Amino acid sequence: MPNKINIVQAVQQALQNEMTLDPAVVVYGEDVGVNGGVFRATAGLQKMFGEKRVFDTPLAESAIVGTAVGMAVNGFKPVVEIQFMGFIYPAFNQILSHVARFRNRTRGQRSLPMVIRAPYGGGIRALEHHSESTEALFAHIPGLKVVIPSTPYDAKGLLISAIRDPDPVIFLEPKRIYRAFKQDVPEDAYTLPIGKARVLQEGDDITVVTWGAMVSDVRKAVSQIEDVSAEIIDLRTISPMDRETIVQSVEKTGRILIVHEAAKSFGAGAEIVAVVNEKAFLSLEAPPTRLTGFDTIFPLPRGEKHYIPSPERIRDKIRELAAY
Amino acid sequence: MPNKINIVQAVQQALQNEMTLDPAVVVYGEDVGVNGGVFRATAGLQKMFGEKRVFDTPLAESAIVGTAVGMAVNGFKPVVEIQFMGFIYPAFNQILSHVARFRNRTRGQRSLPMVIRAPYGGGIRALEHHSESTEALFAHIPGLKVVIPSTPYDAKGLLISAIRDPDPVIFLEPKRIYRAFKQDVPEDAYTLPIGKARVLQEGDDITVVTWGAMVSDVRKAVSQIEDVSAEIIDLRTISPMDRETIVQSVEKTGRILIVHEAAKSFGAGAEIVAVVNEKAFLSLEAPPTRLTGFDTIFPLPRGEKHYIPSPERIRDKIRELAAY
Amino acid sequence: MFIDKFNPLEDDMIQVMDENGNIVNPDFCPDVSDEDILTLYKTMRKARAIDSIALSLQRQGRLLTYASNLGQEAAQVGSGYALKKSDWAVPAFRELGMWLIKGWPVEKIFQYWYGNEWGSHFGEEIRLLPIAVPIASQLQHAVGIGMAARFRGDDDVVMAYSGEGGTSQGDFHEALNFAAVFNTPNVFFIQNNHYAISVPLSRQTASRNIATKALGYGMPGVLVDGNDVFAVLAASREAVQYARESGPVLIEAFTFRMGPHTTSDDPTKYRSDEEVRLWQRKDPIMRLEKYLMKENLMTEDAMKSMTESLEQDVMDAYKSIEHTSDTGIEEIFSYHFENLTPQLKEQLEDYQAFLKGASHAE
Amino acid sequence: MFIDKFNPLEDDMIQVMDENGNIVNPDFCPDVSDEDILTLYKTMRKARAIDSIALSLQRQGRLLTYASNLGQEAAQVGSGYALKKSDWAVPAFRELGMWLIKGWPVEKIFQYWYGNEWGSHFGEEIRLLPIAVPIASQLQHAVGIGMAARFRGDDDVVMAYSGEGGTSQGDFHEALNFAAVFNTPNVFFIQNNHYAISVPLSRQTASRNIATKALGYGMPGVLVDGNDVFAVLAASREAVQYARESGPVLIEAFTFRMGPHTTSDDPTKYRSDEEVRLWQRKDPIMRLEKYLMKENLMTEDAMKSMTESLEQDVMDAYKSIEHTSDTGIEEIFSYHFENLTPQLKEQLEDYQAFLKGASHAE
Ligand SMILES: Cc1ncc(C[n+]2csc(CCOP(=O)(O)OP(=O)(O)O)c2C)c(N)n1
Ligand SMILES: Cc1ncc(C[n+]2csc(CCOP(=O)(O)OP(=O)(O)O)c2C)c(N)n1
Ligand SMILES: [Mg+2]
Ligand SMILES: [Mg+2]
Repeated sequence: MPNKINIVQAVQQALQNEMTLDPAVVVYGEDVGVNGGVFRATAGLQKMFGEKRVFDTPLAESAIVGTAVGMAVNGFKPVVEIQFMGFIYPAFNQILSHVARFRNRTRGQRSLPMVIRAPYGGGIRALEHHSESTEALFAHIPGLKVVIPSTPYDAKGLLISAIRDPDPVIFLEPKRIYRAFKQDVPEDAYTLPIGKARVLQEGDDITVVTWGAMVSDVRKAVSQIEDVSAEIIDLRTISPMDRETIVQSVEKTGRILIVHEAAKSFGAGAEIVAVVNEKAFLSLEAPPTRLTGFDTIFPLPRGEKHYIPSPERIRDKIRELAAY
Repeated sequence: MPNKINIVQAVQQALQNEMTLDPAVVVYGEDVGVNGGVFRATAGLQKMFGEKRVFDTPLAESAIVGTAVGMAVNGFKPVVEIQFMGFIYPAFNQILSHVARFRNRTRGQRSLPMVIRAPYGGGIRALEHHSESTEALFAHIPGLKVVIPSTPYDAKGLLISAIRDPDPVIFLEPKRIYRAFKQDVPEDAYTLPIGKARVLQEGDDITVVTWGAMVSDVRKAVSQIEDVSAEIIDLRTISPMDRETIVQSVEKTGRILIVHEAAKSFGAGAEIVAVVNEKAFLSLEAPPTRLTGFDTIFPLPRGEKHYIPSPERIRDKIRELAAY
Repeated sequence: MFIDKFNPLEDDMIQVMDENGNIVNPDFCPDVSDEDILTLYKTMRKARAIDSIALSLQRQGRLLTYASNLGQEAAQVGSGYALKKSDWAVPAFRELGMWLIKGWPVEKIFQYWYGNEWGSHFGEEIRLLPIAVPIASQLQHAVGIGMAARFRGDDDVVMAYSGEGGTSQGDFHEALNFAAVFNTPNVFFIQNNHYAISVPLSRQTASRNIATKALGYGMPGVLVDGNDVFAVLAASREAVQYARESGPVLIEAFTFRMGPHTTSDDPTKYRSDEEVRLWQRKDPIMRLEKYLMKENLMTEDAMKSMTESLEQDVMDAYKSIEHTSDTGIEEIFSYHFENLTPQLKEQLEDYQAFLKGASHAE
Repeated sequence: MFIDKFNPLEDDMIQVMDENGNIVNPDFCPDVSDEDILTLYKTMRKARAIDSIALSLQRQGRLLTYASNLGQEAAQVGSGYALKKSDWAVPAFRELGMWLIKGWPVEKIFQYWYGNEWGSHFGEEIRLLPIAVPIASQLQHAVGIGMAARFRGDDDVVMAYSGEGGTSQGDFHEALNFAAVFNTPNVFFIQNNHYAISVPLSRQTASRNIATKALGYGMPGVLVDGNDVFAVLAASREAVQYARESGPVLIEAFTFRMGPHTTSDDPTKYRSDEEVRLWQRKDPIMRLEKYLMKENLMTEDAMKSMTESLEQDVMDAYKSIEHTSDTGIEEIFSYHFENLTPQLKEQLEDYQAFLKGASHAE
């Protein structure tokens, strides 16, 4: 029987699979219980597993994350939802000061098997604070892993890996493509390695590294170019970054374009440029380049189309770089 | 009469000067009033200006910053202190969601002339959370300026500029060198431009970019090398970054080393590498390189000496790069 | 004053007018002229007109996500009406009735919900902050405004809003604590509409009521029937006076969100029709209309035609902005700092160059 | 139980033993054997021995910044003594007496304050979290542990600590609210020592007392004399029982920090000798000693020699770690994730290579 599902269903299925397999897994956050999540990522779970394992909380992100630290210390594996990435910042202190630090603080005595899920990214014509991409903030914090899937298959496999990981994982879901397409995905639980990028398409002239919802846009852009052979890498894990896959590709192509939705300066793209310089300097035939969101606040809907790099801009930039 | 002061005194003097000149300036935070600040950066101010302009608050960083937003809206220019940068994270939501956004949100109607001061950086044998450098987190947030002085003269001039700036500034003070040395500094108020780096020493073979307490270490390292002519740039403003000064230097030297105390990955060094690639790719004769803190939590005192790049490591790295 | 005598651990909710429009508690009735009453009514009606037009526009795809105020008009209008022009109001995002009182122009309100930042640019003289989306964060701004007023010796009061969901946030706590410690002229007006999206009051707090939360800060807390515009006005006026003269106050307005959380929400997932019907009987506008008719202040016909003309005005306001252009490219960049940084300038120019190239290419 | 009858808005602080060691409130006196009393005393003494040795070591440069507990021993020991071994304790950073009761080894405590992470590695079976520096953040962990216990059906209680300064943080509020909503087995034990570094209680809150803050969450709040070990133990035992059977409780222990905030602090900058002297008369250890002598449980000589032998033990514990090596390089990297990431591995190796080169070069 085929199991054709979209990304948000893949998230739901991963949670369901793991909750079935492991009684230590609990899911909580705002509106995740009775309502099944504002994006329906937790739909049906409370009915299936009861109110002790899937529940709504008061409206307080710091406590959602802070209590998850305690639940993880005391034997559970919490998977908490932050309703939108824009609302994760009240929990920033808990994340940076505790989630990321318990293992090191106790010299390995207490690790925190927990996952913080949040939908992220723009393009859904939403109110302020509902469109941002700030993966770089979390990637810079020692002690955290940051994962971003771009397909239903990856979403499910990576989320299950995140839940099984003995250490905390920030799991960011590209909400713009939550329902964009379906994929046939194994119904049972399976894992995908955290920390491994995926080469989506091989190519010789230029490496394009991207993640999340931008993967689709990059594919579209590349499909519009015939005379350039582009290698597309879906990073999948922002931190720890799979430098090897990127470097190998650049050693072959000599050129790299990084495409992300987040603001440009001090974004994750900069780290990739730095890595490529450190590891593949002599292979570079053109300046490693970023095509990203602006260094601006994400515009409200009537301006948002300008913010996210369009397939046309990506295409032009690939051409420009290939011709360098 | 000479006015020979150290960095923490320069901060105090800047506050005193501006409070004298502008009745809208107020100073508050934890222990800044009666006690004069745990580092004495606000010593004497409450006596001078009274309890309405210099005062202690309850222990709540989010409210310290959040109320400053309101005070700025209602005609004041608050300069608030966060006792250590490690305790700024409870205020992260207010900073990212409001401090950085009021001007844009209201299309210029309401700007926020406010400064958030915090001592930052390691090397003072302190408890956990008292040693971190996370300037990159703030630099990535659209709508914020991030300033870091490295000398008494710069501390005073830049802090006065920050206070006079109609927009919010995050002002990070390198506490390791708060009292490391004195400089003769004008007693009256003066400003230095935010967004401008300073070339500390000209050189031809390699550019070394650094900031904060690392400036002293870089100078020491460079002074130990005779055969390499290094140009030292003190960045002073992390964001918006003075790309021009960096790029001009690299066009001359062809080599760049970035030295910072913060964790390496996704740190401010990466942005500089990216900028140099974008603007001076053809001048590069060696891979732009970072020498930084590890991607680890800052160790407690008995391990901290390993974390901050020592003058010896800097020296070796400069030699290595120069010989590339 | 009754406000600082109210004991939220014991006293019942204050009500002036019952569900049938009878004045049941004349002692608490605010001192209002007929004109005041008509203004209150008209503003509540206008809020409802905006809501109903916004909902239908949204369904037609002519407006984005919208948060309706249905059922909360008395709480919003009654509280806003207690303020002077020079007093500040600091909203969350569901205070339409108050916005109208404070003077946020209807077309600007539509512009905001249509996704344009200019909606929040409405002139310094309107002492109203823009909508704050991150729940409860705005309460701290309100306290800062109050600190500024107090330190400068201004006479202004700051009325800040939050839902009952917002009272669970740390920022709520810190704001009230700062207000009490600095004795600021703040009123915290909590619209307890019983739900935070799908999460019911019982999952939000275990306290007897929201008003009780004031006790932990050493400030008065009072509970009023939020669907009774007279009770809300009376309590708000007292609170404003108390704030002006003495210090901060918390008001809980007991009300109900009769519509969905926003246009993206399906409330049947988490609450019963029964519960909604129960509250429909307490509808604040119906209640006031009964009173108006009993007191011969307005006829049913007059009410009907007022509603129609309000709807016309509202539709006109919407139309005046419907076809204003989308956000311009420069606008995206120009309001981050007083001046464009070199980075912003470069990114703007690059993008403009791309657009120029693209338009040539077509 | 008296704990859920206590009205913090009206009732006075609970005291069992007065400043002269007289039992003034036998009804509240906890059920303790002579052995219990001697254990309480010895632990308080031990805490004071550690403090005094730590301070002198610090002055000699043999220890880093240190936070003394002087004057708060009854609050710490009395509360900790109410816990079973399987109950959890979640500290802030000034709970030395409790740490000793829970079994944090003295040499580990010294290791911590000497700046080595291994100090916080003390075995899973000791149900104590490490020190949490960011004020009030630990309260949420305590509630999470309580949620876990409750959902699993465990019988364990969680005692969480904070100073009165910590009650101003948003995390305090959210933690207590979650605890009440999920009805967790949590006791929040607030050591109100009147100062948060230099900031006095009056600048921290305008509420009548800290115990009152419980009302806003719908949980009992009780105020006890924190320098009276019997009162603290009685209240803590009741609170622990209440938490185990019913739900969360807040205890305010009224006490005083007789020393500086930490060894970096100069309290003469912000408080008078007069105030300190006043509290010295209430010293919890002196008070218990008076009781012990009155009851003929211990002679002055016995107390003296106990103190001396405790100081010897403490000094030995310190010496056992004083010369343990500094943090090894690999240790800095090895405890971030179960396995080293490639980045961490590379950085470690690079650094090791540098050190090797450097040592060759020398
Ligand atoms: C910090 C934060 N977390 C989550 C959200 C998403 N959210 C928007 S409104 C809302 C519920 C608000 O409830 P309440 O305060 O009772 O106000 P109401 O919607 O009932 O007017 C939530 C959870 C948000 N806007 N901000
Ligand atoms: C979030 C945060 N802000 C500031 C500090 C700095 N700091 C350390 S202890 C302290 C005072 C704590 O006061 P209180 O909670 O009363 O505990 P006490 O020191 O009196 O035991 C402060 C401000 C901190 N550790 N964490
Ligand atoms: Mg609500
Ligand atoms: Mg204290």
